Amino acid sequence: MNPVENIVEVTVFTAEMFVVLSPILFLSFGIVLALLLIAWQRSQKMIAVFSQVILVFTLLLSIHLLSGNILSGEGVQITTLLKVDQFSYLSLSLLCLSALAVVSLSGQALKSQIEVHDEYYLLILLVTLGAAILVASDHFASMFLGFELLSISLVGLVGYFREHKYAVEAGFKYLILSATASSFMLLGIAFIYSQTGNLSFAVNSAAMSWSPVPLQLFNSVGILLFFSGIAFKLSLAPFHFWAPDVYEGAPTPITLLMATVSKVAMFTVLIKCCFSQGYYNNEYFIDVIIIVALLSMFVGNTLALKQQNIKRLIAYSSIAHFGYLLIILLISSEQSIDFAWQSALFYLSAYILANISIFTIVLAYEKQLSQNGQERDVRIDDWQSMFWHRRTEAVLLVVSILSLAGIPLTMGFIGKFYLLNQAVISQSWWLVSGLVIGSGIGLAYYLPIIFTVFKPSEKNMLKSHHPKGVLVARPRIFITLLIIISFYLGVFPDSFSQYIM
Amino acid sequence: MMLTFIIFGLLLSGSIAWVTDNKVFAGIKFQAKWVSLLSVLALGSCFLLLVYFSNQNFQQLQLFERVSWISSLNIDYALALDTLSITLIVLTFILAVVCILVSWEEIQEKSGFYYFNLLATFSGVIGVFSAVDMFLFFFFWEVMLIPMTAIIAIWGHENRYFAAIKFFIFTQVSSLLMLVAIIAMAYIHQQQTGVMSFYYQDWLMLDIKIGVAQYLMLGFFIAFAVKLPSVPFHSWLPDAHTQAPTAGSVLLAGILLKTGAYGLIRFVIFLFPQASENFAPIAATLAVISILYGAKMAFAQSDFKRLVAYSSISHMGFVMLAIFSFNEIAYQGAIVTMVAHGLSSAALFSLAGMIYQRIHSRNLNDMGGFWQSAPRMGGFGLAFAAAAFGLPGLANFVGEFLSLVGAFQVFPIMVVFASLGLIGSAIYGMLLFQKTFQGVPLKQVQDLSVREFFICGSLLGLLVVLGFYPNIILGYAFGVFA
Amino acid sequence: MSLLASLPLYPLLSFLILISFGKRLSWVMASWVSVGAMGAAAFCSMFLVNQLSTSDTSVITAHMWQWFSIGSAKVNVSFYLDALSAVMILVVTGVGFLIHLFAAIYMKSDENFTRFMAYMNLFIVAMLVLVLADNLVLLYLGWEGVGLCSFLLIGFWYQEKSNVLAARKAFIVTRIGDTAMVIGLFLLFKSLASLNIAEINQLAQTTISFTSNSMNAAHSDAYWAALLLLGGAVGKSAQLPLQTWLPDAMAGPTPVSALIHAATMVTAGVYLIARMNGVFLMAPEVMNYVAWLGGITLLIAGVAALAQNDIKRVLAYSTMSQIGYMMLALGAGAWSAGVFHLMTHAFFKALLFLTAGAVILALHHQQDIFKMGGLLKRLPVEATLFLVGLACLIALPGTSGFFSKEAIIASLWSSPTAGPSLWWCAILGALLTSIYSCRLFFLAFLGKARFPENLVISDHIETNKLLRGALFILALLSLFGGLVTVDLSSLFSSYKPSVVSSIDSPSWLHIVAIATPFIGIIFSWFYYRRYRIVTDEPLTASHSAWIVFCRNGLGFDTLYSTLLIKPYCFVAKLNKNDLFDQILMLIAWYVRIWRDILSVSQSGSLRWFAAAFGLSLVGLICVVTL
Amino acid sequence: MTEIPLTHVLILSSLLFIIGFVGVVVRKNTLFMLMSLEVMLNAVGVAFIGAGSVWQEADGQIMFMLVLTLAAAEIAVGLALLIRMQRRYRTLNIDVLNQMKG
Repeated sequence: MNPVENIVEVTVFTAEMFVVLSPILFLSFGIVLALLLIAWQRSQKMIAVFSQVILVFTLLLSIHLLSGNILSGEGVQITTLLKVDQFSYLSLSLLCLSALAVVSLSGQALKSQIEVHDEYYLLILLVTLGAAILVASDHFASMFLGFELLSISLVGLVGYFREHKYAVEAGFKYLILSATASSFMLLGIAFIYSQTGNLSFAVNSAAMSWSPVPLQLFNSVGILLFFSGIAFKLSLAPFHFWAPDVYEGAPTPITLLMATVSKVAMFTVLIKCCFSQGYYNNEYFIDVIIIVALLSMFVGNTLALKQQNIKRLIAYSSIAHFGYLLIILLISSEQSIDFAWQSALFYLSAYILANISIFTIVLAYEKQLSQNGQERDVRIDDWQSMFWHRRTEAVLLVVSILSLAGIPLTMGFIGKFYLLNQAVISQSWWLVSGLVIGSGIGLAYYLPIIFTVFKPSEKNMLKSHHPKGVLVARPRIFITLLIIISFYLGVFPDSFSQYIM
Repeated sequence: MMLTFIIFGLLLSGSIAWVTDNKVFAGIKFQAKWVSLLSVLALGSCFLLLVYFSNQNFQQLQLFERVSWISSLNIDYALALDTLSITLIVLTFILAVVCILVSWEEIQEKSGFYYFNLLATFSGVIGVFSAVDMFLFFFFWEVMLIPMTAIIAIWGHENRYFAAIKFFIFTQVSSLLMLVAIIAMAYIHQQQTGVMSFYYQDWLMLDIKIGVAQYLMLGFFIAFAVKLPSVPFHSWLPDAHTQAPTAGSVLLAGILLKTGAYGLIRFVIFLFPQASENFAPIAATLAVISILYGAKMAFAQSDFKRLVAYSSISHMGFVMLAIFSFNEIAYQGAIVTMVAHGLSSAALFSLAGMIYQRIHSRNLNDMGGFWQSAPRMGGFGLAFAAAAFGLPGLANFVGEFLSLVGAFQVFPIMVVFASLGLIGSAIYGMLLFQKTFQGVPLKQVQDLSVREFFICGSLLGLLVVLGFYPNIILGYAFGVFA
Repeated sequence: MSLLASLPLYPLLSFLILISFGKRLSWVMASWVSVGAMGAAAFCSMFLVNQLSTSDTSVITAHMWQWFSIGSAKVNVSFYLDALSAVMILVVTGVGFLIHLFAAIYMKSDENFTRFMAYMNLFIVAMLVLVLADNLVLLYLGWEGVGLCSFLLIGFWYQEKSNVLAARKAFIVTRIGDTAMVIGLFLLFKSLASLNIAEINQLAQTTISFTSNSMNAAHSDAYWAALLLLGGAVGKSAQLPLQTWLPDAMAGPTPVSALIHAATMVTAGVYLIARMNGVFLMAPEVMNYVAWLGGITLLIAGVAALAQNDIKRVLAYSTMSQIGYMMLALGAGAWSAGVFHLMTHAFFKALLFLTAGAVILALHHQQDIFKMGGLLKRLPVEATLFLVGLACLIALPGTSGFFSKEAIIASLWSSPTAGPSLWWCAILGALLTSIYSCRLFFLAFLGKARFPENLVISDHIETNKLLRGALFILALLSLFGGLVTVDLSSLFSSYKPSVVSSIDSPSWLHIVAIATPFIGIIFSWFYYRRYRIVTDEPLTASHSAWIVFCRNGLGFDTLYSTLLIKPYCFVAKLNKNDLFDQILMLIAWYVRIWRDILSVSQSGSLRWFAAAFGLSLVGLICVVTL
Repeated sequence: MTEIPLTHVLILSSLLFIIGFVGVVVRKNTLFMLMSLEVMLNAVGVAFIGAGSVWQEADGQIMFMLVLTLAAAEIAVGLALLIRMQRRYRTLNIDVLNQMKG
């Protein structure tokens, strides 16, 4: 592959590419408009509504693109940097959905402080933009750009509430650790680049087979370093140490943002890179994936066992869930890529839906606690006898916990079923047993939550302990909508997967 | 269409019972228990009508519904019935009525939600007995767990949470193993015939190498061995029984154990005949161990319900021994024992519930001499204890006798050890009866009320009728094996 | 609905009436219902017996319905009456009727009288089903029913702990026997593919695979089947290995002991062996075991009876020894002699128990013979009746006991499966019988009155004509029962195992047999002089170690409790909370340990997190490259 | 000037990288941690330049420029957090920041 040839190629920016890129372009244009809006008139409500409008529009655009047959088959390559297919746009719509949820939920959390929080919404939009670039990227450079945009704006958001006692600590932990991780990733990219001479995903790295063994060593180490950077962001097992502390320290909407947007984007780019680069037949890489997956399943579930703080528990359970998701990377053959994408996206949407619903309830209780004058995180036993006081919230919570645990009647189960399908077909028996034991241990901390929700309330618990409504404008409809979606997709997953077909 | 109507009718009437619990509509004061009782009776009778009027030959599986559900994996919603599942569904309906009657006064607070869970479990169980698509079977298998755990966890006794978690994790992890086996089978089907299918009939046509079939059979076997508690995996049952409310234990012992046995017959013996043939000696030894171990542990218990729970382990050991002896007679014995054990353990647990309502304790040492003040309860107690240790004239004897006669043809020595279980059952049966009803009367206990008398009477009537004329089941279910 | 099918219905009907109406029935009503039902059953069985004698095929059958089918073999609820079961139903209903009559009076004062009579009727139903069953499964139903009723009746006064324990012991010991019998049934079905009694007896002789030793087995199927059936019989008839429950069964009311533990239930074992003679004939070694078992139990029971001081326990041990005789007869192949002795024994043992009951009632529930004495003068009628009973027990010439016991003893010497040594056993047994009978009589009726003076003796037999009539009938039956020659030989196949040449019995056999009872009487007249003469020095049961050892059944109880009961309880208590449960809880504990270790790793210090990042990376590289 | 083989460049950058990493792990003062972060990023820059020169492509240099901008952005945010930490905890010692445990 002589390097001279690819300079001549002239990248023409056709109209079709423009249409395909419209959601990302609209999003970045929206951010610029938001900046101008702040300059014109600083009002918290204005900026919140504006960012919601931008997100809704990006979501509509990407769904329109999805349902249309523009992105058929292989997907559209826009310059060497980006390549968009229906899978990446599905994850883009998932990202916009969760960002929308974060923005609408954080309206309440911000009221407690005095000054206007317009940069909070800006940073969230920047995070979504970074994630969008990641999702669409097909080149190490664009991936690096998206990655950095994502992490640095997140650092700003994590330490946003200055008065919280852990804000500085969480901010610093996230900053330094994500900086180390990105430098490790970059070193990896550098090593890969030095061996393959090509930074784009599209070119299959089979070319490296001819280079002598010591150089090949650099390439494998490079892949490993690259994977470690991504594993840090996905908080997979050996690199998971930052997640619980940062999740606990960050403000709750931002924890939701981190748990959903950044993880989904990172995982999509990991799948894109692995499938296009054909890493799945590099047996070093497969061993690493198996080890990391097993570790994170075990560590994630075990650490969550006696955890009382909800945010830390969600952190640990997300470690475990992304451990399960790694099974997707072990596809055995070329043609099962589509099915792998489908199961990954289904599982991710189930995970996102569950997290959004849990965080809506956590935020509602947090607001109630702050009104009762207790400035602390929500603990599991705050939710005691929620079922007998606030029935709809309790049903939502139970459904989402069941979905995380992977019990039938919920989306989580169908997701887990797809994963198990994938694992059995690729005959990786280690991961199958890991999944079985992991979900066994997982039940040991999911079930107590459900039982506390059903516990009869002791005398001292006053009724006002349970919040009136959730923060969204009309809480009842929002919650019942979430319940219906998770039940419906749990029982009739076909309606979701025909989107992916 | 009718079968789906029955399954989801139960679920629907459960939710109606929950919503309309003690509210007044159009002048009638709706009570959850009445709504659920009437709906169970109605749906039960229309199930009988369905079976009677469809006059298909139920010796083989008769398909009732087949609708595509998840098209990407070719999973469809398929229900079918044959004599085995019909017998067990009829047993489920009988025990459903018993469950509702038993929890008539016991459950006072949150009764609407209680009856919802009860009916949801029934619909899950009927789904399990009639599902023919393996994924649908697994779906119903898990769905019946959730309301059962809710019943144990919310209305149970002192450390109910521990028991509920243990029950859930045991069954869930083992059924995940089954899910792996199901997916592997579907994958093999795809390799052999090009299309992935979860349909039971297609799987029967598959021929799988013995090596692979061994592991697949093991995957299914473990899931059902946990549910039919055979010894190494049985330790969830005593906890779940002692902590569950009366109807919960009746439901658990009467029906949920039968799903394990049903699964063994349908998905281990029929699906992997060769592999289970080689596995039969091990399974038989497991069965004998669970018979003897169950009897020994029952003798050592001082809690009424825990004793009866261990006795169920011992009885289901007989069923497993009969199933794995691949003998026509033993197979009939297994069916009769399942039905008989369902009735007799349901009766013993309702008795335990009645005693608990009177003296608020399950400990045998606080009981004694109840025969003095409650002669009718004593009479029924004696009859049900007799059923437990297989007194001829009651249904259990016919079942055990047939199973052991059949199994003797195949495993003579094991059956000799299994019959030691008969002595063991006599010992704990006597212990149970004498500790509660004979001896120095410690407390005055009020005798059976009309409702309780009806429950015990009907169960005893069924046991005696089946004891003296078991052809009702045998004539009907015979030939399933042929 | 043939007459035979209706026979068990009468007592069943009265059982249902008594149970359903329970307390509301007065004493008169209840006794009328129960005794009336028994009367009807007795009358019906007498009618059946002469119908049998007139009928040509010498068998009456009545088929009700098909219970269930094991493979091709049909197991149906149907009755089969031939000479053997004719004798049995006569004994059961006849003696049963008389005992019910006595029980109605004896238990008059008890407040749950109806429940008692209900259980007695249920017992008769079960016994009739046992005796009339035409297949082994229905026989097993009767067998277990009888076991359950004996449990209920022994533990009738369940307030006292001792009765409860005695009832449980009786039930469990007989249950061990029943389990052996069930296994026998399985074996019979496996080898002969049928459970119908007539077919089995007929097939046993013809199928070669049943009788010959299969290649590696030490014994043939017939041997094992016979042995297992023997196990069942031994359990029910309280023979050697499982005989410890009978003495404790005396805890029940006296009519119960009379009916169950003298006349009917304990003879069920003998009936089983007699009925299944086809199988036993095919296994001569087992018949030899039966004979030896009978002989040894005979002696043990005799010795134990010598050391008892409770009137009912003496009679219990004497029953055990008399059944030993019957077993001896069956073992020796003298089937009709054994059954004949069964019949006569039922009469005089029932007489003995009932009179003992009358005496106990008279002395206000005093059962210790060392507290009685000198009753000949105070209760002359009971004394004479008791003397008649003892005479038959000792087998004085002329009494029915003499005819049946002589028949057995005569057949012993030359029978192939028994032999001279067993004959000497029988003779020694007869000697012991006469000694303990005389001891019992002297202690209870002769000598000084040892009960307190002010005790008013209410002599029921005087006051109640009905009772006196019943006891007189029994006395007549036991005296002249022997004359009724019942020839059952036609029933039992004349197959004689010609394996051992039968040695001809010497002529002095009869003389010795007749003389032994008198020798016994003379010996005890002098040895127990102290008991029978009126002296004022106090008389108490001796407590020498040897006598106490004999008193509680020659140490079998302690043997079994140390060998079986204590280890079983120990193992049960040891593993009270379920070994397997512990193992699985261990896994949960292991996961919790790992949780604590890992939570230490979450120390929260940033520098550790960064270091962990590098360490894990290096670790991964090493693991992957190695 | 003689051609510098690629492996030497890569080894140099790895060594520089390890020095930076050790700096982050060992140093107590937060400022020096940020500095060692810079060292790590520059090490990556060296690697990119070396790789780019081997393949005669501009990609390496473009990537290095991107890395520089990243470093600048990170340090800006880092220093902002540093000031907040100084005002809150009156010290720059990183070990103060370990309240969250378990």
